[in-house]
Amino acid sequence: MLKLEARPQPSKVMSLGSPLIALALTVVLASLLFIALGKDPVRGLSIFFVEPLNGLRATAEVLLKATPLMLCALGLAVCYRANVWNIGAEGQFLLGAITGGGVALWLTSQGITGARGLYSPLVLLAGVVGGAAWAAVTAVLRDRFNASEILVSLMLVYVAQQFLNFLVFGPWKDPMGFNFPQTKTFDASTWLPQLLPGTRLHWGIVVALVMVAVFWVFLFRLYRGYQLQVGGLAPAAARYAGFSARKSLWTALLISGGMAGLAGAMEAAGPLRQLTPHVSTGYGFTAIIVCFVGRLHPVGIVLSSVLLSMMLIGGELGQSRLGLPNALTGVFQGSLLFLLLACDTLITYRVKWRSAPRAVAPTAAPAAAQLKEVQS
Amino acid sequence: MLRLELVRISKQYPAVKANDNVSLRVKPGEIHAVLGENGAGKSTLMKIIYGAVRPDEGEVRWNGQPVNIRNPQEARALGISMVFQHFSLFDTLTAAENVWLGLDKSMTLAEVTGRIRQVSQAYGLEVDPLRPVHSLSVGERQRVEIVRALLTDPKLLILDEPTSVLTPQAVQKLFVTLRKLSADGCSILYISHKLDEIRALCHHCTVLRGGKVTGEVDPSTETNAGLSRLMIGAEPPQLKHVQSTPGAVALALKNLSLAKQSPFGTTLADIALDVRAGEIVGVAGVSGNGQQELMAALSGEDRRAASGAITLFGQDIAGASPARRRALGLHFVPEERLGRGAVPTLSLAQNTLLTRTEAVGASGWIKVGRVQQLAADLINRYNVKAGGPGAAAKSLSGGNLQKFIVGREIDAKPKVFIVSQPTWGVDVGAAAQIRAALLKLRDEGCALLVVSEELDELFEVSDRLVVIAQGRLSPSVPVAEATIETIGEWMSGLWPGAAARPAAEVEHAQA
Amino acid sequence: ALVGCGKKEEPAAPAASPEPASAPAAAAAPEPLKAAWVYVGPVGDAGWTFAHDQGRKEVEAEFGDKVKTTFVEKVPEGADAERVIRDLATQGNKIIFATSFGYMEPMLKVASEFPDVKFEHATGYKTAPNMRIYDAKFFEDAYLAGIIAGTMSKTGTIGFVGSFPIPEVLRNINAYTLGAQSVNPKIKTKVVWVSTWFDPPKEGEAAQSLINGGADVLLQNTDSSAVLQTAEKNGKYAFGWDSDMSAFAPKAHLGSAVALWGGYYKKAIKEVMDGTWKTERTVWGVKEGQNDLIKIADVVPEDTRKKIDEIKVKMKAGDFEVFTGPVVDASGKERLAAGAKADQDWKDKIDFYVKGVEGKIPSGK
Amino acid sequence: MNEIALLIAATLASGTPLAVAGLGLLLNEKAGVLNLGAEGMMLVAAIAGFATALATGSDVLAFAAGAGAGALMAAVFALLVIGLNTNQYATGLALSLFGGGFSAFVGVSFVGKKLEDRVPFEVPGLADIPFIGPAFFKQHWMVYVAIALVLAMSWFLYRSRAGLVLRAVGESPESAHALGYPVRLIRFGAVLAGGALCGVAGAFLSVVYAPLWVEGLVAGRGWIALALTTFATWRPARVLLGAYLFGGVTMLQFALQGAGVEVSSQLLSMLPYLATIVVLALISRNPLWIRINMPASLGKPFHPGA
Ligand SMILES: Nc1ncnc2c1ncn2[C@@H]1O[C@H](COP(=O)(O)OP(=O)(O)OP(=O)(O)O)[C@@H](O)[C@H]1O
Ligand SMILES: Nc1ncnc2c1ncn2[C@@H]1O[C@H](COP(=O)(O)OP(=O)(O)OP(=O)(O)O)[C@@H](O)[C@H]1O
Ligand SMILES: [Mg+2]
Ligand SMILES: [Mg+2]
Repeated sequence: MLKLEARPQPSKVMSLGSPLIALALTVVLASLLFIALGKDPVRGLSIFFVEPLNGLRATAEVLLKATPLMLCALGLAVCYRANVWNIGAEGQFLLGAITGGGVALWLTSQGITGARGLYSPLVLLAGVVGGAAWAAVTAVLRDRFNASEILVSLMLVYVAQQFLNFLVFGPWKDPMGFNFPQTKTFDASTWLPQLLPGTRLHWGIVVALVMVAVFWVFLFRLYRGYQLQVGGLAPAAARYAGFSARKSLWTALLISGGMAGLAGAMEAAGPLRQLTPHVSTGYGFTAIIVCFVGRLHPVGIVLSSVLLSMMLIGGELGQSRLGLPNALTGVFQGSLLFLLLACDTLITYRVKWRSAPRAVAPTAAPAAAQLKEVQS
Repeated sequence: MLRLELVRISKQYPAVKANDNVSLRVKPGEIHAVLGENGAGKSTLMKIIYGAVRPDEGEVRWNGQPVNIRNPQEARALGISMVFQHFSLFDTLTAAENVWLGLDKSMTLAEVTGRIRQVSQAYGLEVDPLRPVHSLSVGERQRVEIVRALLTDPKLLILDEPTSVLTPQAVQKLFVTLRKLSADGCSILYISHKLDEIRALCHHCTVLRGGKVTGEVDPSTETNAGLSRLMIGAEPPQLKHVQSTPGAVALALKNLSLAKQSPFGTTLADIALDVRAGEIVGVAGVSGNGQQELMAALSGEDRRAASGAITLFGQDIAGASPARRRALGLHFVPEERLGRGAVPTLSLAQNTLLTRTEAVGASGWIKVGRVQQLAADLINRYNVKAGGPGAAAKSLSGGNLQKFIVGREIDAKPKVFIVSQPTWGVDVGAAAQIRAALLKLRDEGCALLVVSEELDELFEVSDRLVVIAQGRLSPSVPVAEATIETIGEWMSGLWPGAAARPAAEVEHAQA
Repeated sequence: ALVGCGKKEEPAAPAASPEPASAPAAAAAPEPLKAAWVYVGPVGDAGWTFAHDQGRKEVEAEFGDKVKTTFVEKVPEGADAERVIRDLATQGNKIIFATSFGYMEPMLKVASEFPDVKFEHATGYKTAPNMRIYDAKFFEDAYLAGIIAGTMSKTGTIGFVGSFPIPEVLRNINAYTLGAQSVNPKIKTKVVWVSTWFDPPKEGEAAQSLINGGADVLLQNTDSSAVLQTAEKNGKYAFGWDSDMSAFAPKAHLGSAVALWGGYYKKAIKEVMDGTWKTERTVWGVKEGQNDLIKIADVVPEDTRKKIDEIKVKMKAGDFEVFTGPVVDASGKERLAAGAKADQDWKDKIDFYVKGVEGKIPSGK
Repeated sequence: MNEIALLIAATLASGTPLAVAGLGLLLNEKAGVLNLGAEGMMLVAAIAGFATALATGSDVLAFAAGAGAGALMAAVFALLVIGLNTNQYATGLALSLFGGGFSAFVGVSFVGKKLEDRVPFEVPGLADIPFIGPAFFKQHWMVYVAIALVLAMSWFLYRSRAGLVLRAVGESPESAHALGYPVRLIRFGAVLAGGALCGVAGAFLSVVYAPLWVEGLVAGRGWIALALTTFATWRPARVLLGAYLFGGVTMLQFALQGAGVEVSSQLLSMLPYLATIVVLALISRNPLWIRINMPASLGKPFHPGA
């Protein structure tokens, strides 16, 4: 019988080894899946794990998609470490896109222009403010009314989406756009500068990686970050130490809202350069998975955001290369996540094979007899 | 015939061998003590008997028959009942529901409620079956646990440190109950670190050290020193209590009144107290009489006190945060170690940061090396048994964690030191060490306030005593003039000059 | 029209493997033309994407080994679309169809990078030397449906479940209303917006709410059969949309407005093969067989059917324009002078309700 | 007048799947397990139910198939979360992802299939009362079953011993374990039962409410059901009220639009969500109430030490 046994200390070896085991198992599972579907497993695997990183351009696309995931997940990691269950990063992302896009639109409509990318910092800043402000609604309701942040932040996602719809179908609609739901294309001065010529990758990835470092420092080197985490791990200890729970709640929500908003503004001023109802493709929700697969650790989040991004792109490639239905990629991604999570168990537990339970029972006469022998 | 016999029981945990070839024999009607320092393996052995833990080797015999107890239900079916060291109660459920959950018989909740009333009458264990557990004091919770065990009509009752949260009167009452049970033929396995209790109550005593049996004695014929030698291999150091010379008033409470925050809390009324430099003031009282509320107000966890109600060296700190109070020299050790005094999953090093900020730079930067050093020093200086500064707080035994927390606060050189239940569940060796540290701090000129439900301890360390009852504080009395009897009387609120108003009236005044 | 109806009978094929029937193509045979489709929904939506995929299958059936088709479904209209379209171009597809409005800007960007690839965008308005646009005249179907609705409505109130207030949908609402008014000038149209293309339960709720409000013949611009089925449950009438939905509601179904993209797709691919492809805008309608109102129910009175047949004949001859003046908007303002026929530009920019439609366009002026 | 009756009737129908799924999740959560995979379970159950209804024509069998499918999905989740102590949040999300894909994959051949119409069950006698009848007594029988389910759930949780044990496990798995209750088994059972109820809700959507199968049919209702448990502070009756409130406001906003109210439809679409937030803020002000009703171990893994 398979038994789990808690390790006295989390295993260092396994925290590196478990993703590798998960990957190996995924390869096995995926191969079986491909064979069952009558596809070449080698080809199938390469589409998910090689093709997305095949060449500069493809890699740039993976990183482009990983950027918003990374930013949202970083903020969420702070929240979850502080025991604040913000699951509304999607809404904060949308608000960031709205405020960031709003500033870009305003500049565009005022005819204020400049070198390409000149005003992009302003746009990003507006995104941070917008996302944080949206998260602040959750914070107020939690703080003043004790309303569950899980529920409020989730409901606000739907509200944010309708608000975005309202804007792009209404006041912000491009007058020359045949009434279609889209704004004008922003002026080039608000675009995020390209990082690699010939690709869509913009400076957002650099910002995101800098943020990874900033968050690492914040979580593991700054007293404020420490206080926040104590609040999450043991609220009574935080009260005893005098760390304000309200301050933690606000800090966590504002940080994560700000990060999601930053990601939203980046998406608007980066690849899109205009607002449409489809600014986000569920980045805020996917980021929750990224966050946990990355074990709430900034460096882990870098890896998991790239992994998730590869899986999402691999799904598209699987359709166009192998004719796999899109639905199957959901099955595939879900299974991979299951495996990843299951293997993480090995970090804190070790698996033991137990032979049939050793008998101490009266029925187990031999064992008792043995005991007597020893005694005599 | 023996009621219970353990034959060569061993249990290996990943890190330690908790029980190593332990044999134990309990006769019918015997009150059998199991004695040993922290981590000696007592609780593990009891859990094995109760079926909550499976032994690796060895045999359990019940009334002469080898048995395989696979879970607590089977244990209860045999007639074994246990009161856990760490309560196994459900906060949001009522006392009756909690008891019901521990019974296997098909009784209705109403019947259980009735039986609780009967049993608590019969044994003097007052329990209101309809109150939710979260509203009960620690002592009351203990009673719920004991009533639950008694309702199963046990043939063997296991009590793992039952008295660590009871008042002397309650302990006496419990002893009456236990003797009655014993006389009725029920065997009792009794674990305690209090040697006096064991000598007064128990017929027989098995001593464990490091998972092994180191001796079996008749405790009534032993001295404390003798038991202690069996247990830790040495006698506990004797405290030298010299007369203190109190200095200026350090901490002053005036008209401290606080309305209770939960329906089952206690309202503090007109508390007045001075604590001077170089003295230890002990606060006695039955748990649930306002100790927690008073501590929260003093530590800064509850900041609702009226301005001027709490002053530190003449400075009003009623609204100051715990961090501000620490900066002014007031340090506090709470009774709950895990979860309040320390974060369970964080390392000892990280736990020093909870109250010690010398390793934090002005910009809020944490100097990791210094933090490690600080923790390592504490571990060294206060004899904390731990795997180093990196060990998680939850990996320490309660006693060792208590040493670490007390050390962490003492090491900050406090001017006022407030400590709650300093030696709760701590073994004799460690307890003596902690008490000595408190006295040393006093001699260095610190003002100390010690809240404890163990009167012996208070008499041992305090210079003056006050009693808290129904949210009010008695006048202070020098230890030399106090007796256990008077203090016990005061605990019910009857001190001289006290307009001993019933609690209800006190609450009215607050409302 | 013929092809589409016949196709529907066979069970919707599993999310087909687009690989050609005979894998080891004869060495002598020329390279097949690679064509790709980008879909916004799942091919299993029974609506918009489903209809486009039927068109793709017609292409396969028509050209056999000479084409190799590929599709990517559920492509979000945000930043992902550009990557997908570019990847398809990189993969050697010579013609790529993007079937949702939101793909316009991404496709435009990619088109500039691949001059040798032909790009086709449905429902948009921007073109490039190698990118053109195509659309259908669904409003013709809506008008025909309106005629039936006007005849069948007992309450004088008909209903419309709208997705988003874009010109396409507003055109349909207006055409539906004008059609109904052509037989009953007093008819009123109630509109409920669901802010989604696809959420069957919600579409059903919206339909229920219209029925509760007194509407008794419903049309929708959303992608499922939920509206029709809700009408059936309530003993009211409704129409199918995008594909033949008569099977879903035998009693409520008055007709299905279907899109038949196959004809256009075959034409476009033929042009690429022949080298005659050129940038243009194709808006086909009943005339070209791009869309049609089919399976008109037996309950519809004979003279109404006759009237519809007459109009269809006119439409096929190019003699019938739905939006012929006077067209008066809900506020009473004349939008099209009497006798004038709306041109494409007028129809592209529709942003009002005609008189008879109740309420106000969300976020409209 | 009649319109209001019909609004009420529509509200009851639209709230029913939310309530049934919400009750299932409530059962999960009372045992201390948070399953964010509701959406995925409902989707797989929806296709299973639809396929069964198509094959057999029986609602009862369809709901049973839905329940089975939901339970099966829940079993995968339980195996990971309870067996292997994986993170509940991430595992639930993975289940949603998996369920979405899997249901679409197996459902392809069911797109465009039609079920027989469900005849609403008319409560004899009562259905003919003006106003009251059309408002309350002409519904699919599942609507009444949902109400009965609330009563049954309240009775189970707060009156039965098994329910007490379940709550105890959610409150303190450590204590329950110490008393000898098989904590993980109980949690496993609760998760399966919760999955089964989510499954019934999913089957109700595809078999009765829509009634059709298309990919992504559930369209976010699993998330709303999850939100309802928090909204209801883990009280069964409040789950039902919350579901009706949500359904009612949704129907109301359509009714307002249909009545030509001059407010942007996008803003009206926010109404159900805003209403939920407002009501939540009003009922959450008493922290003690939440403390007493919220399972203390919710979302935390439990693994017995020995
Ligand atoms: N579940 C467990 N897993 C791993 N180790 C354990 C576990 N329970 C106890 N131990 C270890 O077994 C040893 C004995 O613990 P036990 O709780 O039996 O001691 P004890 O004699 O009851 O101590 P105390 O006086 O502190 O209650 C300790 O060293 C402890 O570290
Ligand atoms: N589930 C567990 N896993 C690992 N170790 C455990 C577990 N439970 C208890 N222990 C270990 O048991 C030891 C002591 O257990 P126990 O809880 O009996 O001590 P305690 O009563 O808190 O100590 P003290 O008697 O000093 O107050 C600790 O070292 C702790 O690490
Ligand atoms: Mg112990
Ligand atoms: Mg102990």
